[in-house]
Amino acid sequence: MSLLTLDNVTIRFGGLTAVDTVNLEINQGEILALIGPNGAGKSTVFNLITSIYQPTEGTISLAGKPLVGIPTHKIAEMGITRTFQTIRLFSELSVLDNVKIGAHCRGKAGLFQAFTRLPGMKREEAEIEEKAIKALEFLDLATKCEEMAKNLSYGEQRRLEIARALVSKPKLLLLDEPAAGMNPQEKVVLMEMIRRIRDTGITIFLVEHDMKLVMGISERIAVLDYGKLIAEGTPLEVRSNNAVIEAYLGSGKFKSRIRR
Amino acid sequence: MPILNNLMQQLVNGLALGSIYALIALGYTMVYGIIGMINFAYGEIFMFGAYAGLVLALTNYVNVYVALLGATFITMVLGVVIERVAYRPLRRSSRLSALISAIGVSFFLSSLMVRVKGPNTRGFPTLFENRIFEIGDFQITIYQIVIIGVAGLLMLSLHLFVTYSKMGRAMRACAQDQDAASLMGVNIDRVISVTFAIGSGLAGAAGVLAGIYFNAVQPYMGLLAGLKAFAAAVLGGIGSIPGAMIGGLVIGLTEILGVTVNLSEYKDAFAFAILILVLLFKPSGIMGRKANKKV
Amino acid sequence: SKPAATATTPAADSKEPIKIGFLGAKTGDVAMYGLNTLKGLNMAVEELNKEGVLGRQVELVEEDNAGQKDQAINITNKLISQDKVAAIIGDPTTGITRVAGQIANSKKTVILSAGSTGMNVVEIGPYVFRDTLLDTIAAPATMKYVIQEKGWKNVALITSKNNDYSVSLSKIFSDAIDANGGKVVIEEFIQDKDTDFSGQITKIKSANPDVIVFSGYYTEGALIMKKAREVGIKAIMVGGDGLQGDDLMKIGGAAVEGSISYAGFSPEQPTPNTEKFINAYKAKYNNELPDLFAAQGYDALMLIAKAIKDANSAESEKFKDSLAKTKNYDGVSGSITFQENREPIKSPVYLLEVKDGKFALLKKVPVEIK
Amino acid sequence: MKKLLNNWIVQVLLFLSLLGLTAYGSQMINDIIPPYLLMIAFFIGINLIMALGLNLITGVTGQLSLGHAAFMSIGAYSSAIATVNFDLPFLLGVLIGGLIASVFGVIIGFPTLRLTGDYLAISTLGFAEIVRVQFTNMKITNGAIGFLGIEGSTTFPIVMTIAVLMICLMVWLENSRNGRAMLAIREDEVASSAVGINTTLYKIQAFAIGAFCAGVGGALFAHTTTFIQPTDFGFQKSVDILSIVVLGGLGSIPGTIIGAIVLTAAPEILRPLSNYRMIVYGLLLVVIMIFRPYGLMGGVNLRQAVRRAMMFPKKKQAGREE
Amino acid sequence: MLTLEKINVSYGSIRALHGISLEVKKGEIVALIGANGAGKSTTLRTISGLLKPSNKDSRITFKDVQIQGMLPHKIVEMGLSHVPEGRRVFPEMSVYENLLMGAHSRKGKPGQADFDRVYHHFPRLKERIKQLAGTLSGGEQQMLAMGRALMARPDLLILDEPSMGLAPMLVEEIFHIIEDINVAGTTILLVEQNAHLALEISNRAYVLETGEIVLEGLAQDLATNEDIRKSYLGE
Ligand SMILES: Nc1ncnc2c1ncn2[C@@H]1O[C@H](COP(=O)(O)OP(=O)(O)OP(=O)(O)O)[C@@H](O)[C@H]1O
Ligand SMILES: Nc1ncnc2c1ncn2[C@@H]1O[C@H](COP(=O)(O)OP(=O)(O)OP(=O)(O)O)[C@@H](O)[C@H]1O
Ligand SMILES: [Mg+2]
Ligand SMILES: [Mg+2]
Repeated sequence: MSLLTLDNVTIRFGGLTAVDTVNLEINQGEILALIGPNGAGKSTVFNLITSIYQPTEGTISLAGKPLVGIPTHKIAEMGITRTFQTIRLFSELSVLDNVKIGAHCRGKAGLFQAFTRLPGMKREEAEIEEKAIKALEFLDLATKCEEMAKNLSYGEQRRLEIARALVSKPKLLLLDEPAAGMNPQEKVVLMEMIRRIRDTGITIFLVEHDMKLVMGISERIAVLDYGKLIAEGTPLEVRSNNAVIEAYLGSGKFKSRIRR
Repeated sequence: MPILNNLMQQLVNGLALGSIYALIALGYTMVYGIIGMINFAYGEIFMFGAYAGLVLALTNYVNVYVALLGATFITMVLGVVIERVAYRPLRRSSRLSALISAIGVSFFLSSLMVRVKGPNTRGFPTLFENRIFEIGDFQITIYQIVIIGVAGLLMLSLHLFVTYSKMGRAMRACAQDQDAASLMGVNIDRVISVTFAIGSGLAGAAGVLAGIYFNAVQPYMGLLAGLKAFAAAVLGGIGSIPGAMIGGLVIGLTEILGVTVNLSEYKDAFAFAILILVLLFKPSGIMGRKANKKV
Repeated sequence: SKPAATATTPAADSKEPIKIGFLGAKTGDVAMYGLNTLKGLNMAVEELNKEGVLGRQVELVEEDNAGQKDQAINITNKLISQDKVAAIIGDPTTGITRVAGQIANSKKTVILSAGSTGMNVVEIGPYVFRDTLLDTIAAPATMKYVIQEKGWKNVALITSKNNDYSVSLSKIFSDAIDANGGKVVIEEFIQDKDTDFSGQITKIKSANPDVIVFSGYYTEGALIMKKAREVGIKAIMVGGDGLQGDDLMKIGGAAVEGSISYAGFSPEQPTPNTEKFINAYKAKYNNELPDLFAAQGYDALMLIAKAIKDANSAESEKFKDSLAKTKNYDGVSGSITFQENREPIKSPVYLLEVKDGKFALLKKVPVEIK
Repeated sequence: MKKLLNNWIVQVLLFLSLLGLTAYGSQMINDIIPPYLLMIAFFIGINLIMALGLNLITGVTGQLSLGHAAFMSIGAYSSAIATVNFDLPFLLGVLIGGLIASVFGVIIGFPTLRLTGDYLAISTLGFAEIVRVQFTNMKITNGAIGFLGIEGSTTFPIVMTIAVLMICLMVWLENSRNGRAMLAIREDEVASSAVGINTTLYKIQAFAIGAFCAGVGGALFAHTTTFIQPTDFGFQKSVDILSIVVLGGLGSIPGTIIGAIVLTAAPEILRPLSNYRMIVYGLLLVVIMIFRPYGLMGGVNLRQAVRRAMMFPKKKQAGREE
Repeated sequence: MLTLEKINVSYGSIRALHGISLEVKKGEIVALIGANGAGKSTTLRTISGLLKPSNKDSRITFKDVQIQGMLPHKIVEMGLSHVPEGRRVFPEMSVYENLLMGAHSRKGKPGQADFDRVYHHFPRLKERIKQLAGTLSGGEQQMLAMGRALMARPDLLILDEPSMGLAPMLVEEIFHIIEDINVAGTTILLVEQNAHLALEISNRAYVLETGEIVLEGLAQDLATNEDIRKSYLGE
């Protein structure tokens, strides 16, 4: 069953067509990867889905409900959250607060509750805290609760972004290069985490350049080049697609040209 | 038609007033664009320049050009010293900390001037003969011509300097990423000092010219000047030098326009209302590039 | 408690000094009024201390309110409760006097403003005084002269809209213009601290008035006239005592020649008392001529000293009555009489004209005391 | 015991009795403390109330506002009109002052929230100028001449009670879902909306509440000075309040309290310096900022510090029980 | 060419480096590998003068001159170029201006030969000469960052994760370019997460773990080391 549908989506920045009539379906419960050369328009697709950009043409819908024109914060409420390619944490706040804020759209308390502190609000706060700590434990960050987000190392910050996106109980999770800046060992751990997240019923849409990771966990892969979809299929199919090899993958057998 | 010739005259008036604002805003926007801080002491440097020019002009040996150059030099030094003492230690902390430090400096300078020169408004001695040219039905004074000319000239040369010179490029690099700039071999401290020197020198020169034009110098004159410069710089687009010029002119013209349409008691409100209105349609100022932050 | 001053009577040394508080701005926008008042006050202190008051020295406690009401409130409280002053002199502006007057009156301490001319000041209560020439007396007299004697009927009226003094005075002027058969042909507004008046002047020029009546202060007055002359307006400026100040000529130069204004003080044709004051002032302050505020400040302290002597007590509760009874006091800024309601009547009204860069006496208009 | 303290009814009762005590205490204080010091405390309280509002806007939500004095003046004038022209009771007047200011907070909020950073700053400044010019030209405010005849109804217990109440509300707000959303907006707007925060809504909330505080402060100010003029609410006033917030430490409520105390008292403490007072005051601002670049309480996490201090004995106790 | 002795560096109370010593000889490619947060970037930032060691007995020499405590621009003038983590191009400047900035430390204007050298390695940049750097894609920005560093004609080039966020083909391309640059006479110190490739092109390598050097040796030897294969090559 298709959860998210992109229908003829196009966006232009001035003269540049960053995403060009893309049609794509993401099925409930799968891990779909989007790959492509730098500047192909992958992050832009994420920005379109989350309404940070509005498409010049085309429609996007989540389980039949249209997303175009709906403000970003509503989209999170509808069940799509994301991480960013360049990390965007609330850097001066604690790790725990970062994750609690992630649960914002599942909370109800308003100003009245804030000022009256009725038991209902206390309960909600306790629930949020519990959920947040669980998410942190899941991503192996529980020991860093009180740390300021900006003091975490790069890899930890990436995981914190995932934790923040997770607590909102999304239907669809968008991960933009989650493994960037991680070493191979850490990538293995991350792969395992992504798989476990999927197993809790969350659909995953992933942008990543690390082929080992992409090939290792995705069920399907879509390839973008100059804003156009040039291939779509299982990892095996994509890996052997000539267009993809030419535009993106390369030989995969780097050899020093010199000596050593 | 009297209304029409009035209107032409009012346009000239607005242009002259706007040029003064532009003149003050040029240095302001340059420092503002590069250090990224709201330099509230800028108005006081302007005031200091006006006083320096006044004191020099009152000594018998000095003519108008020497007074202008002298004041420029004095404020250059003042600007560099202020940056060293009050801003440099705060370079890596929040912008608002630097803002408060700047407010402190501005209190300091204006109160100091009250102590030294008294609170009274001073007139400027006549440094050169004011002449009036009649063109058709409206008049333009030589002071107005000088102000408009100087503002335009400075705008052009400053723009060329910042866009094409090596130092100008280094300044822009600092504005965008100080660490990266230092890795290119840019001496950050020197660039910022030079920026402050030029900006403050311009403030000083503007102080003298405004002093001559309005014929009034006063220890608290900096506050209003600083606000107008701030408004002009933001209206034009932060850091944009042609923008500062346009912003200054727009504010000057709307103030006069307010008077012309019989709203002189609402003149300042009028100018700010236009400012807000423009920003609502162009949230990064008239010449400002849209903050194109890629997500 | 204080080391003995040299040449005074033994009795004067042995007693506590009489403390007088000064409330005024030494910094901020209106600092020049405060600072000039203070100069006059210091002269008065020096003079009084030659002989002492009730055998005691007079000591001035100066505080700067920077022209702000909250600071003025703090200072008034401080002066009364901490310094225990016998009386407060200041503030020269109406707004702050109203605020400080409330407190001083409720704490039963005499406050004498040497400058405020607006409404609703002495009404606050029996402890609130002022020694200024009231606009309600002087402004109509001036308009009568301008319209009837000079025959300038078409008036351009300029008000500084954010200046309470100017706004009140414009009202009085405009009533007086009507009463004397004149006509306001154009009304324009400026703000204090504006420096550019080209817009307003351009409009005034096309209204072609006989005279420009400006109710604000001298700085703006001078700048307005400079601009007016620049564009070829020939009419002269008429205004209130806000135009009093040598800076009018220093800034305005030739443009303010002929300007007419009224004042409760003039250094010209001085009475012997005034002449003495002027000479002493010039000696003390670098040959500078005293202005209205200095003279009124001086008079303020002298009035209080006299009241203290008359009541033989430095307690406000006692000397406020003797102060209220002051009649025809020969002050350096004219003769001062407090009416029933403590509102001062000063005589004469000096009409002054700027001549050769100086205020020259045009006419003395005596004021009748009813 | 801890559970009992957590019950909000108990908290309210405790709070009320605390208020009672403050009120009673301050009645006594009235007799003991000289009026001069008391008056300074008055203004500390009023400035604190206004600064708490600005702290919410600028410190917590990260929206630089240079026009706080406008909200203050709106509160001052509307409360004065309420008590003088309409004979309403003082406290109701204060409330009205706060509410009307808060309405204007929303009105200015909506259009200008498209703007960020310095573009917002200059717009708030412009708004404040427009408001001031408007008050200068209105009949009911009596223009530049000033609004006369306001009752001096503000008392020390009232100021302190409102201040304490505001502090409590602010602490509660900061530790609520709303408060966290505001903090998130300060840190990163794009990321905030991506996690479902309606940034416009919370910015407007911040402006509304912040303006309310300023309005209440203005109302108390008007009923302290008994006479107000448009010039009382100039740009300088906005700067003064901003200085309190930044100098205390952006976003820190204890910092705002300390900032209000330091900056309100400083001009008075510096009185002995006489003519050099404002010069030194300027230097003081510079020096404090240089030595505490993040404000007096910036980077100090009181709650964490307290928690740590409390944790230690608790652990020991737990050990003994086992 | 470059030596570090006993370097300690702290961020506030957090100690990031504990007594690092390492050496880069003329003409070499030296790799520095390690997990996230090990202190690799910190080491590079300390070399180029952006950070200061906290201990007195530390020593950093470049071309046998003590450079510790010198300001970054001085060090750059001596012939060291640093391509920082995250590219850090000047977003509001054109590609051309960014390249000019690269030559800032040199006296006089850079010649056409300098530009040609950059365009030879990165033909893409020549096409985009007028484009604002901020609107380039990630890979293009990375090329620009490298090209900018080359404009300074450095004797020593230090690179912080040049392959991060690049498409696989570009990663290979970048590593080839690094080799070319080295062959043309520039010494290189390379920080990389992509340890495979880093070890492939390096002469020698250091392994950093929580602020300490735990292993050093010839690149080939490290590439076959069991521990390394496990913890850094993910095998
Ligand atoms: N706000 C914008 N304004 C102008 N151009 C933009 C904007 N956002 C993206 N682009 C352009 O759109 C193209 C696609 O960018 P995008 O960030 O989606 O690439 P990507 O596939 O994520 O690449 P990478 O793998 O390097 O992250 C690029 O050429 C980029 O310069
Ligand atoms: N500005 C900073 N303030 C505080 N701590 C910092 C700062 N920068 C780095 N650190 C800490 O110093 C340590 C080393 O960081 P560094 O950036 O050098 O790691 P790295 O090896 O480059 O890691 P990565 O592979 O993630 O880039 C980490 O624990 C990090 O959290
Ligand atoms: Mg991307
Ligand atoms: Mg790193």
